This record gives sequence, structure tokens and C-alpha cells, in this order.
Amino acid sequence: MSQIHLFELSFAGLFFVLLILFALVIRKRPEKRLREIPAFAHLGRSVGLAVEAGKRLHIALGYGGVNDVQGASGLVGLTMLQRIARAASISDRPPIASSGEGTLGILSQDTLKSSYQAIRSENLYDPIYGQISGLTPFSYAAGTLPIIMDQQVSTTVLAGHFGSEVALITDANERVGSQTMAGSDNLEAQAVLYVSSQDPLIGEELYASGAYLNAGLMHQASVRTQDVMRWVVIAGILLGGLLKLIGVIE
Amino acid sequence: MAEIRCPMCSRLNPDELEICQFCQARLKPLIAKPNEPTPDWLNQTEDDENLDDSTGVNQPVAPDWLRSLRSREISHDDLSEDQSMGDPPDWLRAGVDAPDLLSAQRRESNDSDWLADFRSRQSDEEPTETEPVQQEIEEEKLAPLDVPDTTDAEIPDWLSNARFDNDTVNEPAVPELSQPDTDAEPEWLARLRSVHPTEGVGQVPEPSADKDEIPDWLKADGQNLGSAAVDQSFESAPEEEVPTWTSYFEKEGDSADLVTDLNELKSTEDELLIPEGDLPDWLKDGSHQPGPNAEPGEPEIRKDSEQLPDDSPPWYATAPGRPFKPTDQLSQWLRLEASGPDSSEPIPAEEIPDWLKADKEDLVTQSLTPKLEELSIESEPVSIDEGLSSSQFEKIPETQLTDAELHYDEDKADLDDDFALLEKKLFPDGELEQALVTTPEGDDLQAVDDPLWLVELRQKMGDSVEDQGLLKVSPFSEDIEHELPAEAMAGQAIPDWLIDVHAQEAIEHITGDSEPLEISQSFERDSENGLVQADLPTWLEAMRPVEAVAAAAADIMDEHDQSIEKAGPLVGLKGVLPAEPDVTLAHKPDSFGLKLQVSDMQRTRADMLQELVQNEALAKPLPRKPAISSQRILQVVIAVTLILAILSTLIIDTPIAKVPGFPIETGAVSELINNLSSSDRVLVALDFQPAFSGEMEAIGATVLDHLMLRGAQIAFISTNPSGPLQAERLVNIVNQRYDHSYAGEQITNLGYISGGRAGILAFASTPRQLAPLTFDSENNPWDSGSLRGVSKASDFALTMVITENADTARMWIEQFQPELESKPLIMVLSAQAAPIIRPYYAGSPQQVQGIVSGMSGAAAYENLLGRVGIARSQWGAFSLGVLAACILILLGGIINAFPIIGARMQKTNPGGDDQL
Amino acid sequence: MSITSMSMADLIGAGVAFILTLLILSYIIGDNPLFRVALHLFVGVASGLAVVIAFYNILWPQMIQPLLFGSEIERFYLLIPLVLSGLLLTKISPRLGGWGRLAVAFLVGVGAATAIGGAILGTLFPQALASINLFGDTRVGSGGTDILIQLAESAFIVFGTVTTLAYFQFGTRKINDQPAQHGAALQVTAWVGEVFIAITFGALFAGVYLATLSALVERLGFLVDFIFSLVIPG
Amino acid sequence: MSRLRTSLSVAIVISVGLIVLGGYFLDIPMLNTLQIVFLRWAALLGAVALIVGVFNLFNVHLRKINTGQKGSPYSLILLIALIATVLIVGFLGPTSFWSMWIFNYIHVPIESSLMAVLAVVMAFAGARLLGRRFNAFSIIFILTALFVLAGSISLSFVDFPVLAELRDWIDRVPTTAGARGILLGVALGTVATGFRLLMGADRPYGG
Repeated sequence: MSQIHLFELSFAGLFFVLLILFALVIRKRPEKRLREIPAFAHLGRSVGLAVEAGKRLHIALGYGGVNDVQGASGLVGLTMLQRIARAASISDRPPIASSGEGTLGILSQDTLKSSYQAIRSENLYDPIYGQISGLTPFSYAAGTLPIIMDQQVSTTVLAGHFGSEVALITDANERVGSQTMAGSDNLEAQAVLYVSSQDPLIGEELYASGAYLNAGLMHQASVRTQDVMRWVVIAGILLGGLLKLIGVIE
Repeated sequence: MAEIRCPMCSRLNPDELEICQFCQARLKPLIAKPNEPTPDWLNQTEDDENLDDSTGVNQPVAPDWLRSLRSREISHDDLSEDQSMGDPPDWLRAGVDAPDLLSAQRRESNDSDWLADFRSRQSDEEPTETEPVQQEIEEEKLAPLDVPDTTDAEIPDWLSNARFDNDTVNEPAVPELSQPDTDAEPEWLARLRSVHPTEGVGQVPEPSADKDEIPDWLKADGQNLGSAAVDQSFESAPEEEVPTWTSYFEKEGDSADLVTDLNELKSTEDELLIPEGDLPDWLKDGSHQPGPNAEPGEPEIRKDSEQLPDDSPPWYATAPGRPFKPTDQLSQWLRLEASGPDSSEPIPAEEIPDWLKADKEDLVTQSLTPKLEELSIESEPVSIDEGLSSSQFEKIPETQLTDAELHYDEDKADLDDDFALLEKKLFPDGELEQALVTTPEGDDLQAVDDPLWLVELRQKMGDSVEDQGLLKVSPFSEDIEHELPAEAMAGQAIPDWLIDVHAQEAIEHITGDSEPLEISQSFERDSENGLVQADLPTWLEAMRPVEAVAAAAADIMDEHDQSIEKAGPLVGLKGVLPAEPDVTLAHKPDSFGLKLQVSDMQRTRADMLQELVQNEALAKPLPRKPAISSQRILQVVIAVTLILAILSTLIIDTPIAKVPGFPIETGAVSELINNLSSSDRVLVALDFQPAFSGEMEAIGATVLDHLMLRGAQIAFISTNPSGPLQAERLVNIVNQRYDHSYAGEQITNLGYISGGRAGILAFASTPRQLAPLTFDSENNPWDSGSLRGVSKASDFALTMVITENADTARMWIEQFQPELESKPLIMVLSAQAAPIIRPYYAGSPQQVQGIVSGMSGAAAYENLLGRVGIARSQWGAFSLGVLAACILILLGGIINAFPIIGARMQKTNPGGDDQL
Repeated sequence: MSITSMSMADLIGAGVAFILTLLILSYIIGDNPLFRVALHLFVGVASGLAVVIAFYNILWPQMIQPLLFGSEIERFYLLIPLVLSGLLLTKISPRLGGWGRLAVAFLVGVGAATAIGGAILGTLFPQALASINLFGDTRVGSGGTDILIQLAESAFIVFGTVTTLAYFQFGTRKINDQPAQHGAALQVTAWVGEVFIAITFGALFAGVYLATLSALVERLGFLVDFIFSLVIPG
Repeated sequence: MSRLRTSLSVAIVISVGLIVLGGYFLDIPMLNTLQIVFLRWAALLGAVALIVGVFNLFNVHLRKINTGQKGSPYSLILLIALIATVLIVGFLGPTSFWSMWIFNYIHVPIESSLMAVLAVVMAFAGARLLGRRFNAFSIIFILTALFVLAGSISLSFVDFPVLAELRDWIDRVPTTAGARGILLGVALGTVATGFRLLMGADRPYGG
């Protein structure tokens, strides 16, 4: 295999090592402040208000296949689902998760189940709260509209892989007067969400949600690792550009 | 079909529904499992692994939780903060857990009685719950009152109830006084209490949503049936029934309802027989050694008291001895019932158990604890009764709990036999049913001298009510109804010390050397009487007229000395029924000066709790939205303008648009296709959603037309399930529109490969395995068809990806292009994907050799081919539509921005991020 | 099927499509039962198609057929996926679902690896290299522009990429009792990065809008054509 | 039992993940073969998951009907449509006339009509943006969008060649820059997520 793959391997290795190191460091010195992202601040309040107002929280996980790169954003969505399910477990209307892909639907049910088991509230779990609303992008969006319109949803969290059809979901929220917090790995979806969502999560911000929602030590660690690797990439680009400019590398 | 009223919208729903069909509110109560720990978000920073260790049962409910919600200052980790504020306000949950019940309660006369809601909820809930939950509920109710040691759950819930009762004056206090009992009471009791005369039993909600037909009390597990059902029916049942029946009498002499409830009463017999396994110890003892010889039980009692938290009040420590009594007495009472009126023989030796005498120390402590305190706080003559009754009340249930907890597992083995024995003893030949339904028997009553008021009552009710038995039970109820029983008084009069008293003090009181005079006297009196005051069964206590409480303690004692019951259930007991004069003076009890000493803080907390619970119980009207908002108008205006702009050009076909320019990357595409020969095989990855067919078919059709013009062999593949159908459709469109007749071997539809990126990677390396058959699964194109000899990606002369999705395009570039070995890859893209993919064309090494994007690209390409295809025919309408959209977005933006700019102008210092 | 019935079927189909299009477009005015009908019809049809196509294209040729008619090796090869599929199918029932977890775990494992591999090999390095290559790029991207201008453009692109990347920086310097924020330099960089993000999203939004508008044009075109074909037959 | 399943699941995730990951980076034939095999199995399982998904969809709406919830008539329509499609397309084959009829006259029209609705919805969203978040970035966003839109049309009466060039430049330079930055960021996040899964720190599959 070519040498460049060794570069990539070493990049992955460095990433992994840093992840472990930061996990160990954070275990010792937990506090490390994260920049404010309004969306997460609002989410905290939305959960509380939803519980108080007897409304429902809806987490849209998109339709990214789990065995794919796009699936990563859906898996981040599952982490948010887990946190929100626990946070809103005292609500009389448990959070509902909608997904547009088979595996993601199964995972959303598993996540809800384990979340409730963790707080010994298995009786809150009902498979219907982790539902698949459609199996193609648009049928997913179409199937999600009734959830938003009929289920007294006060806040919809969109975290996963979407396309431009996500505008239908945000518009439906707009119509029923519910809040939307949204992030996606897809650029077109991000562009649409930037306009149509109250609290857009831009690009990488979605992947930091675990850390912002205190989903655990590893999430904190991975955010720090991302911060470090970010500068590694930047340095790589600048250095590589310079070397390329002066013709050191072809 | 019975219906459930929704707590949120108050509309009726079929009772099998879990969620209101109108407002989607949960209809059926969610019941917390025992030992529910602090929800994870209390200690959010913990890893999930640690979650199970976190037992948050003792977390006090923190009203600040709500405050934090209301306060608008949110920090970035607000979520965790909100959550870590403390336990979920379970009482809030309680409000919604049994919504239908709440609404049922609301329909009752005492709308303002939020406590009743509480009680009925509990009594419905408890049967499916076990001790810890009771404990939890105690805490839930106590926490808002900011009781110091709530977390130790050392304050029994009857106490908190008593406190609440003080706020609700006209509340018959018996139920909350027997709160510990209701904690474990079977649901039929709860129903008796909470069911509205006009409601069917069917309306009783079923806490556990999953199990359907079986009523809750049957679903209740052994623990409940063992420790709850049995104890309840023996101890608190009579006491519980009373208020319900009286309420029936006073509301309406509706015999139908009475019969209904009687049936329920009957049904409880089964319940009483059901218990398996987890019988509280005292019952086991009872079953081993009938009645009196409770000495063996004595060590048990000690053990219990040892195992209790040190700071548990003395009565708690000494309690275990108590529960035996009522059981025993009831069984005896039943026997008396069976043996008829002339069973007025002296009580058999066993009926006055030795352990009652043996228990003196306990009794001292029982009467002592309260009394000392009363002496210290308010010296009212009633204090003894308070002490006795109040102490009496929590003993029984608490002991059951403790015992059940202690002995559930270890004794499970023997319990069945024990219980079988017990059953035999307690209800020979289903006497219980008899007893319960027609208690006491008609002729029994004849035997007992009917007091005047009883005669009156019979005249009043007798004819209207069919069921004599029930009627004949009514004397008690009548009694209770008109006069708060001693317990009620005591219960209402629970002084603060019972809440604020620190356990250590209490224990000091037990072991205290110096006993005040009154106590020793009372103890002596008790011992003289032979039957200890504190040993009166609770249901018997319930029958004591209020004057007994109202009058001075000394008088009461004298009274008791006077009368010994000759017959009936009370046979042999002294002074348990008031003399007639007392009874005939029936009137509502004056509210005595036995006031609950509530601090302002406690009062405000209690008020807040009341307000919150009431709000929770109220159906929340959905915020009324204006029929049509200005934004909706804006949306409609935008829609109409857009549609008109487009239609105008479509209908009146005016050439208002010029053919767009010709981007260099589009030229590259036509160049590459021109270089193809008829034998070349082209792989077309058709990966767009049907939604984009408007745009993608316009672009794809023209490029496909070019390919067909060159006579290339085209193979379609897709990573999108509907892709293969899209391919069929597109080929048809192109064939029809441009008069091609591409079919058979010229077109191979390889169908759909799943697995996204992985699928593409696998297809790139082993296309034959990934798509072994054609889309219709009819033949294998790789051996015989147009793809003969193709075994890898680079065997295709050209690969064209038609997609609207930049990610899909990138997947093909990243996974497939490296396998092409310098064979060209061209992209036919939607306008939305072009900006992201263009760098792959512009970049070096060039990963994409040509791009046709958007309607403009399609129109330009058609123009290049000299065709008037879909793109060019729609170009005018499209252009005008875009122009209209630009204007609308601009105007709409300005309209929406003006108010804000205005506001900014007024502000002296505009705020941070929004600052321009 | 005869030609006439086909054309009739197509005519009926066009009518159905016409009505359904109107029902969906009625959502612009507001949510209504007719829109809901069309919506649910669509979800049903789309899901049905997806599952049948998945069966025809994947399960049948790659699993069932080889298992039924394939060689021993093929069957052996498919043994594990068969078991995993069985486990996954248990997820249909909440009761049996427990063991389905293993199959899901397999998918997640593959997915996690694909995510890492795909992100590093597919995005991180290609994108970084594309930025690097801007400087050594001798061929002109689009339009013949002067090399200096192109260099300036390349520098600008890299600048934009770097500032955008820096915008995402999450960790902040810990300044007691002050809202979490970056240092001054990073704040400026992040601000510039956000400007690039806004421009990017603006351009992408425009692209998406063009796509949706072409859909609207196509739909309205279809409606007009259908009406015309009814009014002016042939 | 549940614990066993959990630890088994984690073991599967880690082992399978490492093998596939190794296949990406290392040039070991055995590893590469295993990677391809696992990827194919994953593709098969993806299709099975699709079927599970359809059952989930079916159950959700069946339950709606059984419990007579709000919108149950629509659920009935959905179920009928689902069953009919599965039967027709399943028995006649996906390329049969009636399968294509369903696709051409029901599926595509509805979906592209939804897309058409987006044209209105997004114009509305664009118009509202400044009302919702009035800041420098929103203004930049709107201006960019307007320039690109105006630059992608050529009307006989409104023709600004400058706009076309500006649009081309915006696409080529700042958009490329921003998109790369965002993509790199997303990739970093994806890698982190992947590693968390591989380490068993995130266990969405329960446990």
C-alpha cells in the first residue's frame, strides 16, 4: 500500500492515542470550558419547558445508513436522544424519535430502552417512541410531518443525515409553533437548516453535542481531541501548501 | 366500553387507549418501578456505567428545579444543571400519573381537594408498588415541605398527610390517617374511596399500560397481596369502607352503586386468598401460632427494631408486635359473626393475647413518645389520645413494610404453607366474604342493642337500600360521618414535633429514665383495664365518637371503664363504643385548637405544592393561535407570486430567457462523450431521489441523449432503492422525447447496491458479486449480456454519476474513482451539489473530468446538441421564477428586518451577537 | 396488456398524478386532510417500493438464491449473514429483540470503521490535499486567469478553509467568572470563519433553491400540460 | 443474560470494526478480503434492516388504527398503500407495467410535488431569516444567496453578466473554502464518533 496510507494510518493512530490520553486527563481534571453554543443552551431549556408544559420532544435522526459515513451523524443523534430521553423521563409525554433507515430505527429503540433502564423506568419505554416514519428521504420527511403536527411537539431536535427535504420538517415545526434545533453532516441540509431552524448546529458542532450534553467522559475527550487534530490538519495544510509552493513536494 | 377522561383536554377516550386521541396526553398512569434511582441526569457527568449505583430515591424534590426552568438565565450546560437540580418532582409526575383519576376526583364535589387527588392516586397506584415506592411517595410529599430529614424517609407519610389535612378543613381525616395502610391497600379500597357514584368501575385506570384486562389488584405482585391486601382487609378495611359508604348515603341512596361496590367487596375475597410467599412475618407467626402466643414474635420485633435506622421513631421500633392484633381480632370477630348473636360468651383466653400484656414496655413507649412531646409543646388533655392514636397508626403498616422487606426472600420458602395455614384460620368456609358483604349479619345487629341513632338511620335508609347487610354496617359509618373519629382529630392534630422531632430525641424518650406522671398513670390504667388502650384495632378506633376526643382525657378513660361490649364484633372490649348520649349529640366536630404548627416557609412551600398539583391536574388549554398569522400571509403571498410568475411563462410561451452560457466543465463532458465508440460500455450511476426528477431528468436526459447518439452500451447502477426505477423511467423519457429505441442489450439495469459507501467500494472491486443479476432478476449480464468481460470498474470506458446529492457524488468520487485507473468520471449534478463537487474538477489531481449542473447546464448542453429538450422548454419559466424568488426573499427580508432595526435604533446598547 | 388499456391506464395515471400533485401543493395554503391523504399514500408506496426493491436486488440474488441453489462454499459463506439476518429479524418483536443486538453490533462495528476510514481516506486527506495542491497547481481551474491571481485565490481558499476550521474550536481559555470565550486572536479568526460559512451556506442555499424551483416549474408544467391535453385533445 | 449480550455486542463491534478499519489502511491480503466480506455482509444486513424497518412502520400505524388514535384513517391509507405496493411490485416484479405505473403516477408526482412545495417553503424561510437572526452573518448569507440565484439565470430583459461571474467566483473560491472547512470539521467529528463506537464508549445498540 502506498506511503500516503501510512500517513492516514498515523493520523488515525494519533487521533486514537490522543482520545485515550484526554480521557485519562479528564478523569483527573474534569473542568475544561467549552465555548458557548446557543443551541445547546436553548435545548436545556426546551427540555425543561416541554416537561413543564406537558409537551413532547421529537428527535429526528435522519436516514443515514449506520454502516456508512453518513451514519455517524445519526449515531450522534442517538447520543442526544439518550440524554434527552433521560432528561425528559419525568414528562407525561416521553420523547419520540423518528428515523428513516432500518438500522437507525432499531438503534433508536435500543437507545430509548437502555436509557430508561438506566434510570429504572422501563415502563416508560414503548417501541412506538422509536419509530421509522419512512424509508426513503422524502417519505421519511413526509412521515415525520404528522408526528410534528399531531403529537404536541414543543421542540424538534434534528440530528442526523438529511437532505434539502429537511426544510419540510422545519417548516412543519414552524407551522405548529415548535422550536427546532438542527445539525447534519450534509452540507445542503446544513444550508437549509441555517435558514429554517431557530438553533442551527453548524458542521462539527453537531458532533460535539455529546460533550455539551455531558454524555460522558469520552465525549469530552473526543472534543478535546478534535480541537487538537484540527490544528494538526491546519498545520498540515499550511505546511503542505508552503512545501508545494516552493516545489519541495509534487 | 368504559372511557377515560383525558387529564389534559378532559375529553373522553376509550379506556384501552394509553394516549389521548385528541391531545396525545398519556391517559394511563406511569408507575415508577421500585428503587428508582436518581435519574441519570442528576449526576450527569458520571459515566453510564456508574448510573446504576446512583440511588436517588432519597433525593429531596427540589422546587428550585422549576425555578431554574422559569428563570431565563441558562448556562451552556443548562441541561445537566436543570437535571441535576434534584429528583424529578415526582409529585408532579403523580399529578399526571393518574390523570383520569384526577379528573374523576375533579368531578367529585370537592374540587378543591387536591389532597384527595393525591390519596386516590396513591391508593390506585400502590397496589402495584412495593415498599421503596411508598417510601418514595412519602418523600415526594414531604420534600416540598422542606422537612429536615426527608432523605432518611424517617417521617411516615401519614404525617405529611396529616399536615396537609390541616389545610383542607372539611376533609374526613380517616383516610389520610390510615395513609400507611392506603400505601399498601388493595385497589378495591381505593376504588371504594375514589369512585364517583355515577362512574362505572370500568373507569378505574390500569396503572400498567401493558397488561390489559386484569384489574390492578390482581396484577399486584405477591408482596402487595401478601403484605398489603391481607393486612389491609384486616386492619384498615373497615376503617376505609366507612367514609365511602357514608358518602354514598349522604350523596344518594343509590342502591345500584352500593351493589356495584359490594360486588367489589366480594371480589376482594379472592384477593385476600391470593397472597403468595411474601407474607409479613407477623402474619407468619400468626399462622404458626394462632393469636396470643406472640412471644416468639418478640425477638422478631426486636430484630426489626434493630434493623431499623437508629433514628426511626420509638413507635416504629416497637411496632412489629402490633399488626398481629387486628388480624387476630378480626378473625375472632369473623368467628363471632359466624356463630351468630348468642355468642356473647366471654372472650376466650386467647382473645386477650398475653403478648399484649407482655408488650407493656412497648405500649409505654408508644403512648410516651407523643405525650412527652405534647407536654413539651402544647399541654392539652387530649394529648394522650393523640399520642395513642397517632402512634397506633403508623405502627401497623410500617411494620409490614419492614417485615416484608426483611423476610421476603429468606422466608419465601415457608410462606406458602404458612399462608395456607393462615387462610384456614382466618377464613374458614369463606366466612370472610359473608363477613365483608353482610357485616354484621342482620340478626347479629338485633342481638346487639341498637342505639337510638342506629334505629333512626335504619328508618332513614332501610327501605331504599336493598342490601341490609351494608345498611347494617352503616351505624359505624353514620357515626364516623357525623363525628370525626379520634384518629381524625389526632391525625389533624399532629403537632410539629412529630415532624421536626429528631429521631435521637425520640429514642431518648423511649429509654428516658424520668417518666412524667401522666404517662405512668395512663399506663397503669391500661394495665388495670387488662386490655391496653393502644391495642384497640384501628377500625375499632374509628368507631369511637369524637366526643371521646373532645372531652377531657380523664373522662374518656372513665367512659371506657364503664362499658364492656357484650356481643357483636366488639365483644369483650371496653369502652370502645361511646355511651348513647354522646352519639345522639352527633354534630360536626369543632375544630379544636390542635393546630399544626407550620412555619411560614413550610406554609409557602405547601401552598406552592398545592398550586402546582392543582395546575398539573387541570386540563391545559392549548394556546390559541390566531386564525392566520402575518407570516402565513407572507408565505401565501410568496407562493402565489411564484406560481403566477412561472405559470405566466408556461402558458404564454414567450421567449423571455436567453440560453445560458457554456461552462468549461460542461464542455469537457460533451468532449468525453464524443470520444466514445459504439462498443464502449458506460456505467451510469443514477443516484437521485424521485423528488429531484424535475431537475435531474432535464439534465440527465440530455446527456443520456448524447450517449445514445454515440450508441454506447449503457449500464445503470444505483445506491438508492428507487434508482433502478428512475433509470427505467429516464430511459423511457429519453426514448420518447428524442426518438431513441434503446432497449435490450444496449441498456442493462444492474439495479441497486445497498450499503452506501461500503457498497460502492465493494462494487468498484467486485461488481459481479454486488450486482450478479439485472434489476428484474431475469438474467446475468456479466456472462452473456452487454457486460460480458467486465469484471472491474476500470472496464467501463466512462462512468457517469447522475445525482442531486453532494455526499453521494463524493462517495462515488472517493470510493469508485480510484478504481477507475484514469478512466474518466463525469458528474451530472443538481445545482445544489455543484458548488461542492466543482473543486474536484478544478483541483489537482483532477478527480472529476466533467460536470453538467443545474437547469442552466442542461439548457446549455441541449443547446450544444442542438436539441430543444426539457431544460430549454422550461428555462424561461425557471428564470422568471428565480427572479421572482429573489425579489420576494429580498422584500420579505426587509419587511422582517425593519422592526428589529427599529428596535435596535431605540436600544442604547444593542446586545452582543446580534450586533451588526 | 393491450395498447388501448395501456393508454387508458396511462391516462388514468396522469389523472391520478394530477390530483395528487394538487393535493400536495395544497399544503402551501395550509395543512389539510387531503394533503394528509396524499402524504400517507406516498409514505406507504415509497416504503413498499423500497422494501421490494431491496428484496429483488439484494436479498434474492445475494442471499436467498445462493442459499437455495448455490454451491456448498457459497452456502457456508452465507451462513453467518444468515444467522445475523435472523437475529436482526428478531428485532421485529420487542420480546425477542434481545439477541438482535448482536447483528446490530455487527452493523455498528462495520459502520464505525467505515466512518473512520471513509472520513480519513475520503474526506480529511482528499480535502486537505486539494487545499495543498492549490499551490502547486499549474493547470488553471476555470477560465484562463493569471497565475498570480490564481495563487492569490488559492491562498484565499486556504485562508477560508483554515478560518472555517478554526471557527469550530470548542475548548476555550479558562477565565474565571467570565463567559467561556476564545482568546482575542481566535475570536477574530472564528469570526472570519463564520463569514466564510455564511457565504458557503448562502451559495448552497441558492443551489438547493434552484433545484426546488425546477421541481416547481416541472410540476406546474405537468399541470398545465395535463389541462391542455384535456382541453385541446391531440 | 443482558450483560452477556452487551459484552458480546461490544466484542463484536470492536473486532469487526478493527478488521474493517485495518482493511482500509493496511495492505494485508487477508485483512482486505475480510474487509470486503464484512462490507458485503453489512450490505446484506442493511437490506434486512430495511425489512425490519417496514415492519416497524407497519406496526406503528397498525397500532394507531387499533387504538383509534387521531389520524388513524390516514394510517389505514398508508397500510393499504404499503400492502398493495408490496403485493403488486413483489409479484409482478419491479419493472412490470403496474410497478412502473405506481412509480410514475403516484410515487414520483407526490415526491416532486413535495419538492415543489419546498420552493415556497424555502423562499419563505429566506425571507424570514433576517427577522429571526438579524446579524452580520444572516445578511451575508442572504446577499450571497441572492447573488448566486440572480447569477444563475439569464433573462432577455434582465441580464447582468457580472452577476454570472460573481456567482462563478463565489462558487469557486469562498464556497469551496467554506465547504472544505466544514467538511474537514465534519470529518474530524465523524472520526471521533467512529472511535467512540469502536472503543465501546458509545453503545447505541443498548447495554
